[in-house]
Amino acid sequence: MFDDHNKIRNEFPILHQQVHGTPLAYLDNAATTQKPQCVLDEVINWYTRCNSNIHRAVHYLSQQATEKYEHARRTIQQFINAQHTHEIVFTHGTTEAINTIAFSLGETEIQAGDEILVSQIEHHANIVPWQLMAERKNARLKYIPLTTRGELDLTVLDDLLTKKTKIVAINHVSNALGTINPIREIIQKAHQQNIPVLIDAAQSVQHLPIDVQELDCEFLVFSGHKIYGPTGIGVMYGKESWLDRLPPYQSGGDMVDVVTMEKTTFNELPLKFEAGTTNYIGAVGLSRAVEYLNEIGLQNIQSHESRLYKYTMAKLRELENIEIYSNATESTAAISFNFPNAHPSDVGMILDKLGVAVRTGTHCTQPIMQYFNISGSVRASIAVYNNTDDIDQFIDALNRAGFMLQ
Amino acid sequence: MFDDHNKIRNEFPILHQQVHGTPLAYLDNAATTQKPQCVLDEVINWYTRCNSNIHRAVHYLSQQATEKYEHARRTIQQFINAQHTHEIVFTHGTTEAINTIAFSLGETEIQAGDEILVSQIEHHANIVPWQLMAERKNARLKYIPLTTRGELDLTVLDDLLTKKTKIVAINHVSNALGTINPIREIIQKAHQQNIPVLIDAAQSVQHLPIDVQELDCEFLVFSGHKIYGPTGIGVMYGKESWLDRLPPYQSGGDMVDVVTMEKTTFNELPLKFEAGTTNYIGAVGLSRAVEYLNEIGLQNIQSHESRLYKYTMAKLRELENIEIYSNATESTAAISFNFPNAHPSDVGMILDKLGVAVRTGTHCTQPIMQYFNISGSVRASIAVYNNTDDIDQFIDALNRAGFMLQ
Amino acid sequence: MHQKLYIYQLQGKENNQVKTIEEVQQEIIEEFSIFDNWMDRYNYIIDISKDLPLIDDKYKTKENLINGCQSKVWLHAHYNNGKMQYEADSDAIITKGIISLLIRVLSNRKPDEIMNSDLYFIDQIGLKENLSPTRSNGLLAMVKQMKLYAIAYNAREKQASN
Amino acid sequence: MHQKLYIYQLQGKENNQVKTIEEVQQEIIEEFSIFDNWMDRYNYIIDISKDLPLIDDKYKTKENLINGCQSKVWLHAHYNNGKMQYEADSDAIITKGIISLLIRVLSNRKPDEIMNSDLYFIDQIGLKENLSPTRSNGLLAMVKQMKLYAIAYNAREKQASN
Ligand SMILES: Cc1ncc(COP(=O)(O)O)c(C=O)c1O
Ligand SMILES: Cc1ncc(COP(=O)(O)O)c(C=O)c1O
Repeated sequence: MFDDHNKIRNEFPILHQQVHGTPLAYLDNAATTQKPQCVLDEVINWYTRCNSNIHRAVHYLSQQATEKYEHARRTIQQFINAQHTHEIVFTHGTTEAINTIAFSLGETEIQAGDEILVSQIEHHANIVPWQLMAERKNARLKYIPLTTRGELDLTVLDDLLTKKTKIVAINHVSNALGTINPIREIIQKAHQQNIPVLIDAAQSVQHLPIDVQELDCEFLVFSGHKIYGPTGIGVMYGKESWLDRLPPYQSGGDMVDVVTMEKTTFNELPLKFEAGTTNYIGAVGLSRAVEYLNEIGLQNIQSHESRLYKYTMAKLRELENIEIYSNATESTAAISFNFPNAHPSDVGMILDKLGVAVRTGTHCTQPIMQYFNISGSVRASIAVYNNTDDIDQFIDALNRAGFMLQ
Repeated sequence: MFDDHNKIRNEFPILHQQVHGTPLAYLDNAATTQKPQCVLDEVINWYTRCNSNIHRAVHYLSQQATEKYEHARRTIQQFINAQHTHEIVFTHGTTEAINTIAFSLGETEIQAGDEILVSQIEHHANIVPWQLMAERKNARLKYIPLTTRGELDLTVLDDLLTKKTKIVAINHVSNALGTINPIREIIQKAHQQNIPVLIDAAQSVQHLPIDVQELDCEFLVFSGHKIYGPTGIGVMYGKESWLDRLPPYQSGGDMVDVVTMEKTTFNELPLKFEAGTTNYIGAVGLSRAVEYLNEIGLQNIQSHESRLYKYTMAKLRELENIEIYSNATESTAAISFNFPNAHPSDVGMILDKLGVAVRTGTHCTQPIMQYFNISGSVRASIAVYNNTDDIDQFIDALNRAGFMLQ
Repeated sequence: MHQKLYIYQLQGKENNQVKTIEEVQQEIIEEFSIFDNWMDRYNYIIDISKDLPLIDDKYKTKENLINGCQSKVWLHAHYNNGKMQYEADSDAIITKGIISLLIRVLSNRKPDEIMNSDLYFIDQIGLKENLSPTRSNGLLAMVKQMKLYAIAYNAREKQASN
Repeated sequence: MHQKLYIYQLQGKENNQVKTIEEVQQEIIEEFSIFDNWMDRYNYIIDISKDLPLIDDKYKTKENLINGCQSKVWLHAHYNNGKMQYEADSDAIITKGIISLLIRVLSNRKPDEIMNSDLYFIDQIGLKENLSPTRSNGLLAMVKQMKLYAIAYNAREKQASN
């Protein structure tokens, strides 16, 4: 918990504005988070003092930029407690990271008839790359189904994990429902059959402490922009043995060793997976964001957010005539709901005019919407800087919207 | 030409610093360019006022962010004179753009035995993705060879373009040698046989005016960070008919239409090729950089740089005992050379201590180094903010290095 | 207040035949000028959407569906006595209200009037973002489709008269 | 000035057998403290590199090559009378000069001394960036390799004495 939550809120300049003449209540954090001033300062500082393309150059600016970039890698390593620095690959986001693993695994590990296991609660980024790879390789995509509470139905997991399963890819926290999935149990069951597991942590690293060695997952991926960092940067963690084993995905500068017109050999980890000029300033900004989280403490964040989440849920449940889809026992940060007779986009448009930013639609999780048989939902999602004022404004606005639309 | 070149120089805060106690002469512009204050301001402005994930949301911030992003797309469209806005795809850089085209083309257009034509003067980013795709598809990679002047040998082009050639991929300006390649002639010859052409413009958009309709190339790609924009953003232009025809590369959010667990259909152009959260702030920064170039005028840039290039070349030629590899009739911005008895990295290290930032090594163009039978070279490359003081400092430093190392 | 406006609006509709696109747009802008906040404006839009049956269910077919990302929009057009008639609907009520405004402006007019119309009222009453290409509610696609129908019938007419 | 220093340095080398790693490092730091600018420091490093033949050509084999991105570094190690002997070379002259300093500090010592050594002199004489993992000149890999040889011979020794 925070003694002085306003201090945190004041770090985020964008929050202190009016939209449509009302104070902004930004509750679209699962889509992207705002950036603290220290991250913006760091980005500008590096552009202004030390911008230079990294690796391979002997001059001062490049040397400084390279060291800062590699320092950013170490910051991420420590943040998720990876064993080796070179197990941290910078990508441009979660989507690119999952595409990388899906492609590379597909090239060398997947035979026709093999199976890939995802779940019905995934973001499209953790469905479509597997679908396309499965199509290319004549493999099959299977999924752990949802229950009406918005939880994964693990009773069928044993049946779904077969000798042909070559990877399990699951998100830690659902962006649409906020459900915290039982990844420990899934990893354990998969490992009993020697199946590697990818954790999509795009919605969890900013809310829960993560320790990849303790989780023992083979891969873990997330996006910088959802964890208070810049756009265009993300992280792909992979166990050394797996990253060594997989072929590269994108190719170009920096990821090669010897290139002749006839044949190319590749660089060592992590560069093998970092083709071309990386978003090195983005990496520096992301590492500053992670340092900021470390400074305020992930435990503190967790307890603040958990209190706010409960507060929001309690207030929402008081509303008449609301349908809440986020009913999992373990959940955090994001809540999906509808007024049964109102289209979510109508609710979103009215909330917007009342200063409340929520997301409406399918949240890139159409299979979840199909499961609940709805065309979309309204989603409110919180971050460390939100407070009960935001929630009160949101609930007031919902009351008005509900009244107008009924 | 510029009436007051200092005004331009003053826009770039990073240049006004000392390294190792000497003023900085930044001549590593082919690796990455510095950013004018207006680009940095724009980036911070959007993070501070309007950051929000784009597309699909009805709230104010997201609407503003989306409009700004789509405006950035139009700015790029006009900059290279593309016919349609949706022919502009934002990628994370040149490397990703080429990987996208190589993969997508490979999936649907390449049969075993087909040929891909590149050249010996390419950056690794325009060699390795084709090599790997050719390997996957049992196709052949052929190349237009170099001549001792550092030019492409077009006398063999007719023989190299066969019925099996499915694409020609060539850079406009060589990052290692500064050679301006005869892309008009190459495009024309390829089109005579209905072969599409990809132009790697990573080293030309910042120096020469580009008109994709006049060039008539099928694809053209470049990186934001080399044209005074932020890191982590780039552009892939493709003719509508080709972008429509090719299957998507990366997949995930935003690029899909309908997703079920069984099957996915894709969004329209350009979103089909923009999977996941794009670097939308990067796109805004890049479009501000392009506006900046428009403000000062590409013609002015060209004549300033061309004068400075000639000045540099003349001064270099006066040095004793120097071997210059950049001897093409048409060239710009980058010059590669060695002192025959000195290792380029030794030269680079001494130059560095004298405040001069040049690049040494293979410049991600090992085939060029193999052709000249050298382990690497020293490369100086200029940008709009360089002046004759930079060049004089560079030549002085070279004199000292040459003396010390002989 | 709503009641009064509603009647005003219906009167407007009756006079539609004689009023130009220009005039109807001015009329709507005037109507909306009464509201000084968004909730009233939306309440009015919602009212409009509720009271006007916009499309016969039999026309809510897949062919007539304009797929927006979030809300569905159906558009049915027919040509009668030299004039375009439009019917439309949406599953989102604010979208539906805006549709009813668009139809009030464009329906029952000659194709060439529609083809050349500039729908500035949307901007002036503060609903501009709803017709932005970045807002995937199907409205922009609907307006485009309305104009395309007008172009098509216009061409047919010309051909017939040649 | 160079001449004087060079003799000083050779004397240092002769005394190597009795001096500790610590002492040789201090000695080098003192030598470099005379220079107040980079050009003199580099001139000195270049001098060192020229005058000392570092490796016999027959050891410049592919196996002994430590591939840095830009410059090549060869390292040959052997074990003699309980002490490690290192020979090395590079095609880049400044790298070669730094190598000669590293060999002066580490060669002709017992494996466990080498294994546990902390080569702070590199930092103190301002050459730190040359041993940074981000500088691909092969030097860092060379130091690592030198220590690995020491560990290997140390383990063999222990096994032999068990
Ligand atoms: C000609 C050329 N092509 C491609 C690239 C790769 O660009 P990026 O590293 O920004 O992806 C470069 C950059 O060095 C280049 O100079
Ligand atoms: C669970 C989950 N996975 C993946 C993604 C994709 O992340 P990005 O768009 O940053 O690549 C998101 C973001 O919406 C997400 O919430």
